[in-house]
Amino acid sequence: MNSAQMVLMVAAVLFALGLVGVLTRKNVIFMLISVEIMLNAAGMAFVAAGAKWQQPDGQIMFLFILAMAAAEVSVGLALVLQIYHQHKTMDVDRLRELRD
Amino acid sequence: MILVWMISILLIGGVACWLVAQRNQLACKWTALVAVIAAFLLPIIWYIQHTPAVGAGNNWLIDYQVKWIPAYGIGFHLAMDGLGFIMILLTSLLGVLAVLCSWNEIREKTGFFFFNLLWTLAGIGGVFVAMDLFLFYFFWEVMLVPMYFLIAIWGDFNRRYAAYKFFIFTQTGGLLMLLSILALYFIHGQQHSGNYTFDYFALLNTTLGNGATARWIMLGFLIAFVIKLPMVPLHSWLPDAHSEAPTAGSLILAGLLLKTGAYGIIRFVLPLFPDASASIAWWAMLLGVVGIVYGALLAYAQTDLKRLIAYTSVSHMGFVLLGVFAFRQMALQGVVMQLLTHGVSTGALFVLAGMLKERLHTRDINQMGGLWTAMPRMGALAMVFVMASLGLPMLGNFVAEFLILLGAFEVSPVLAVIASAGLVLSALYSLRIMQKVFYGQIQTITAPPADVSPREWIIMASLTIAIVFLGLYPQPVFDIVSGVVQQVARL
Amino acid sequence: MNQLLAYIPAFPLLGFILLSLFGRKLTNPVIAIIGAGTVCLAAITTIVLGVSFLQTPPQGGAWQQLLWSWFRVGTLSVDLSLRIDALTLIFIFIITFVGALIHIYSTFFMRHDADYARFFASMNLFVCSMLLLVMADNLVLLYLGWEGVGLCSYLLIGFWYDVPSNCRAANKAFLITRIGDTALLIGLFLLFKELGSLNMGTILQQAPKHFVSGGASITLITILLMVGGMGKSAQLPLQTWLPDAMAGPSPVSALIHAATMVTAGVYLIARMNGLFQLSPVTMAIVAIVGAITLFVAGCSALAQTDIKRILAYSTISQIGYMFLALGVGAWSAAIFHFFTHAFFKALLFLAAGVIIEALHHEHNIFMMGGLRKRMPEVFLTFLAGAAALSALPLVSAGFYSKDAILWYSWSAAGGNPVLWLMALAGAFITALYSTRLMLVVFWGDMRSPVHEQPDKGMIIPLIVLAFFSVTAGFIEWPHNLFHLTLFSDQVQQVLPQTVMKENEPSEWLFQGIAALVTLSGVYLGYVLYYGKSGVRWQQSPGLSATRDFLFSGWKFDQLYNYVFVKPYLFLTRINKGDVIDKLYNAIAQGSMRLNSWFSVSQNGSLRMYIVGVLAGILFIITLQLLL
Amino acid sequence: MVITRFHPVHALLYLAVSFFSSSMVFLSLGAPFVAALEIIVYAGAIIVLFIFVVMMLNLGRETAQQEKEWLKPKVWVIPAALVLLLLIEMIILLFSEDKQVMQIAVVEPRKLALSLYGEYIIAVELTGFLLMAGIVGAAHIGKHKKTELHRFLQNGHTDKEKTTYTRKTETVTTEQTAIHE
Repeated sequence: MNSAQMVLMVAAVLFALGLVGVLTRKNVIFMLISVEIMLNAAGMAFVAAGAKWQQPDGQIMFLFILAMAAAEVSVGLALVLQIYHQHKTMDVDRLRELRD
Repeated sequence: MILVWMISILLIGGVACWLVAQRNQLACKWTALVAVIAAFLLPIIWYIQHTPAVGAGNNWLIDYQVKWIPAYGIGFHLAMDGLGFIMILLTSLLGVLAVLCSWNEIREKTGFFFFNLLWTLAGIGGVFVAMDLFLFYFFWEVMLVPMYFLIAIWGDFNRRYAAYKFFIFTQTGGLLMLLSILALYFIHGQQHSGNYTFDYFALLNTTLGNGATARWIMLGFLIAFVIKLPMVPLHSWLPDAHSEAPTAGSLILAGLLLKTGAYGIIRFVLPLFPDASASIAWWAMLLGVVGIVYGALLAYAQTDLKRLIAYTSVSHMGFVLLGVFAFRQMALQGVVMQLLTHGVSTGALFVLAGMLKERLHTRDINQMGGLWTAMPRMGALAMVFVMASLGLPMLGNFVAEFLILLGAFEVSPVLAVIASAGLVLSALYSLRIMQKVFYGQIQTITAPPADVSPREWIIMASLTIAIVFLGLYPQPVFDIVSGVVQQVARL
Repeated sequence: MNQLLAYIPAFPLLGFILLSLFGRKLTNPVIAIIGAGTVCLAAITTIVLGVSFLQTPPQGGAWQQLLWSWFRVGTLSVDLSLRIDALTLIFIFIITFVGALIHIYSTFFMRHDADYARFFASMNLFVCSMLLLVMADNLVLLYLGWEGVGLCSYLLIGFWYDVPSNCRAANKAFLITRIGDTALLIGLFLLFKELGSLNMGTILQQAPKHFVSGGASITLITILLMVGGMGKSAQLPLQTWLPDAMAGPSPVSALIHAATMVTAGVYLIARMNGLFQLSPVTMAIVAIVGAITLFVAGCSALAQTDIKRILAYSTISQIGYMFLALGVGAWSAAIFHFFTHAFFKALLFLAAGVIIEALHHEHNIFMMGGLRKRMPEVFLTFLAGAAALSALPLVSAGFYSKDAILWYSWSAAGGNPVLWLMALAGAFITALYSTRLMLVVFWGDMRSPVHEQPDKGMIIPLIVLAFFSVTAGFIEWPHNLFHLTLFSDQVQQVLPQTVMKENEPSEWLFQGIAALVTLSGVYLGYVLYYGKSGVRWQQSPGLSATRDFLFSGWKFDQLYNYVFVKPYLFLTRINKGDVIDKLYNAIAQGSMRLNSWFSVSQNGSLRMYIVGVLAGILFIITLQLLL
Repeated sequence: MVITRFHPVHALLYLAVSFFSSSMVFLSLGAPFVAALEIIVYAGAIIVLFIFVVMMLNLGRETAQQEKEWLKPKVWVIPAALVLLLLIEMIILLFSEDKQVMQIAVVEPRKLALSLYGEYIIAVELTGFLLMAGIVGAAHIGKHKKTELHRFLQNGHTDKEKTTYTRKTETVTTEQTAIHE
């Protein structure tokens, strides 16, 4: 048991929690927040791996994930705004337009 | 060079039509007409200049070759022999007629229609002269896609279904052919120490023998071509496509597109895989005969005029398959003749069906009847082509079918006899057309439909002259293709 | 003289082209001149040719003219080339001469018809095709003419196309003859396979060397050719189309369905005599078919009430005689019967046409009657024709030809007492129904008023034909009566001489019996029908049933209907939608079904997707863990 | 805690806590630059972004009420079980690896920057494009869509949107600068 493995475990737990969040919440905002957690977990795993091999690549990947997360959040939240204005709800289950 | 000119006239003409149509519909039609007439005159002028060479049945009258993508051994190689010349002539003739017969029929998106029409024609023309397999495949696709649009946009009520079916069937075949082409390409490359090429003449030297590989590759080509032909279990796209397509579309489908299949078999399957194709010859002939009888049976049952004619095509194309795989000079000459005469006669029947539909707004033969009273000229014209379709001597189809059967009889008397029985069945369905449409009491309540207009006269008269000429003096055609046929028959 | 050959078919062809292109713009007299004139020109050409043929017979007994090479492929070479020898000459004489008379007649007969031009165009085309048929020097060209006459027959039977039954009759005629044609075509293939040529001269020359007499292949070939002939000549079992074919105008029945086209089968067999002689089996079959046909058709003629159907069945029966003669090897007798039959049967049809028109399109003989006084010219000419048909001794052409056939059917090498008896019975029946026809139509009470008297133009051809019906027989006398054999002298340049049995019985005896039988037939008819109208048939149920059976032509139509037509229609109907197409549609529908199953999962619920992804990941990881 | 809160703002606060702690983890892994970025971007920019949205949409007590109704055991048990399974498997996978002791080495920002603009230059540029696309996309989506609206949904328009739009762009730009520092 070393620290990298510990960190990876933490990352896995975080990822799992994020996933549970995405799966259980109906509110789009909460889902987005959960996605952020998952992304963070993934980044953490990268950094841990990078540290394990003593390479900067892991951190670089984290940077990219960070950038991506930022973009995703901005677009996602813009969509949330639109959805809320149009549908007056945040419930994903009621937003199903592809239904059957 | 003339071949390049011909194809590019059609391609450019098509684009020009599209552009012009934005301004003026009539000008667009004239542009199309001028383009197809130019494309028709080119080979004729060329023929007049080179008559002795062509008539002697020499091989490879024109050979035009430039590099296209040399890295992969792809060349822009066009060549024409007697067979190609005949098919080009048929293509350009029917092209002119197709433009003429859609003169009034197409009222919307005229420009795009003529664009598609001309591009299909260009593709067909290209297929008949491309001597590079990659280029061949290219033209093969060029003729399919515009045809799909012709059916899907200007077709009848059920056009979507028909267009999809047409496309899926032919595309399946096309992809199989592409696979086979690639397989052949690699096998040839390996055999000739890395000399990878798509050139037809180079590939002819590939030795394949009669192994499983050869058989599979051959089947890939064959399936593509017999779908086009069509052979019986693979024919079901044809009635739908034919009956739903606009008149010009049906004309081109029946007159030309089906011929590309037969052409492909004669040009590629037999020379490239002589042994492999000989080993399946009997089965192919059997399927041809099945096609003859089965198509005739189905044709008799139809009530939709265009569908009926479409099934007669299935029946007639059975003769082609029978003749090709008989491997006899006579039968092959008959096949070439059948390609021509079927193109003319069935094309004419489709044009007639189109004219009737324009007047009566129906294709159901139960709602027609007694039309001879109203349209004696059209009745007489229909009689000519109905008789051609049932193989009356004096008209071209007889010569073709006679030679095919005569050639096939030497190989397999039983099959030839069954095929001859198909002639009786052909009489059944052909007479049904006359009886239901032109004989009997006139049924239309409204004013009787008008007889043939001058424009239609031109179309029908040229087809009639062609079919009678082919029936009474077919020798020039036989002379022109004799070189090719002898080569293939020797295999 | 060679160069004239092409003109004979070219004149009618010219007429056809002119009439079909410009027919609608021309006035009736012009059409009549073109239509009848071209055939008359052909007839004149024929007569000129014939005279010079008789005066200076050509080298080898035939003239030939090559028009152009039709097609040459590999070893097959087919030319459009014409050939005239004695046999052909007889046929083209009948075709053009009788044809010209019928054309003249029809210029008057059809004058009220709107489609005057179409009628003459078809008639001209018919004459042209028929001429090509008999003048062809190879079998492919013969087949061209063969199909051409079939086409014209179809066009003319269905001439009044607005009546559905006419169209059905036309279709039936075309289809049934087409069956025979196809057999003929297969025969041609077989011949080509065996001999490598389709030129008649070559075939006849090489056949004896190539085939073993009585061998399987020659028998097959000849049987196929015979079936072809049977289709065109309406012999059993392909005879059912001819009675229905009477739906066409009367001149058509006279020209096509009595004088010329239906004898094409006779021509074919006579022309291919070299082949048929090599196969005794086929010869016997031809004779038997002929004998049965003449009897069956004769019986049917007895029961008919439609004047034209009586004549139609009688035509079938008379062609049966020709087949019988061919079968027993009496070649020249068959051709001679064709020769006389053409005159008297054309005459009978034309006269029937006059009567029918005069009585407002009344076809039923029991609605006629008493016409002897009202239409004396028609009566006299009809009498001449009927006499020839029933072969009244000495005074009619029919006697000479039919008597020869009767005689040969016993005494020729292929002859047989049974055949003779059948032929004799046929002769009796013929006499009976001819008498019945005469008596019912011309004697008794007048049941329909005569609506108009025929034109002179229609009577003249009748008189000419009547003259020939009486005198045409005089060019060939039975050997024992008077040795004059103008006809067989000519014919036997082409056809082999009839081989007789040894120790043949006396010909006198046979002539006596034949004459007696004919006269007794006439007498029986007189007894049965004179002064009464044939109501007596209905009185006995047995007789009535027989009459119905005969009336329907021995129920052949019904038989075919059940054996061929119904199953065919059933087959086509059930498969109208194309089974194979269904298969593809099933594939398409299967994938659509699959699609709809999958699209349930495509429901837009985000969480479902994620669960799907999760399940996939779980599955993969579990898999890795377990393996 | 983040995923179980009913009130969005509470959840966001817990999220910030989570980010801080993971930042500490990074620091302990020898990645100070990343730890700093984590705080600045995640805890700073992104959470601010969320909070803006929450404020704009005026999500408050009734939302929390709603969430309470939605978050029933029967909703979350099955996913949670599945995820638990996944977690177990992942941990098993982690421990099935070879257990070598890891040297924790500090990777300096300098080294990071060198390799970032060295071998990963294309990826950096692509990320730039991605952010650009994010900006443009967010701006486009946040725009007034009067004409393009689905006909069933046209009632949902309010005046609020104008303001939303402007603020949106602002936030995105701040975030961009944060990243490119």
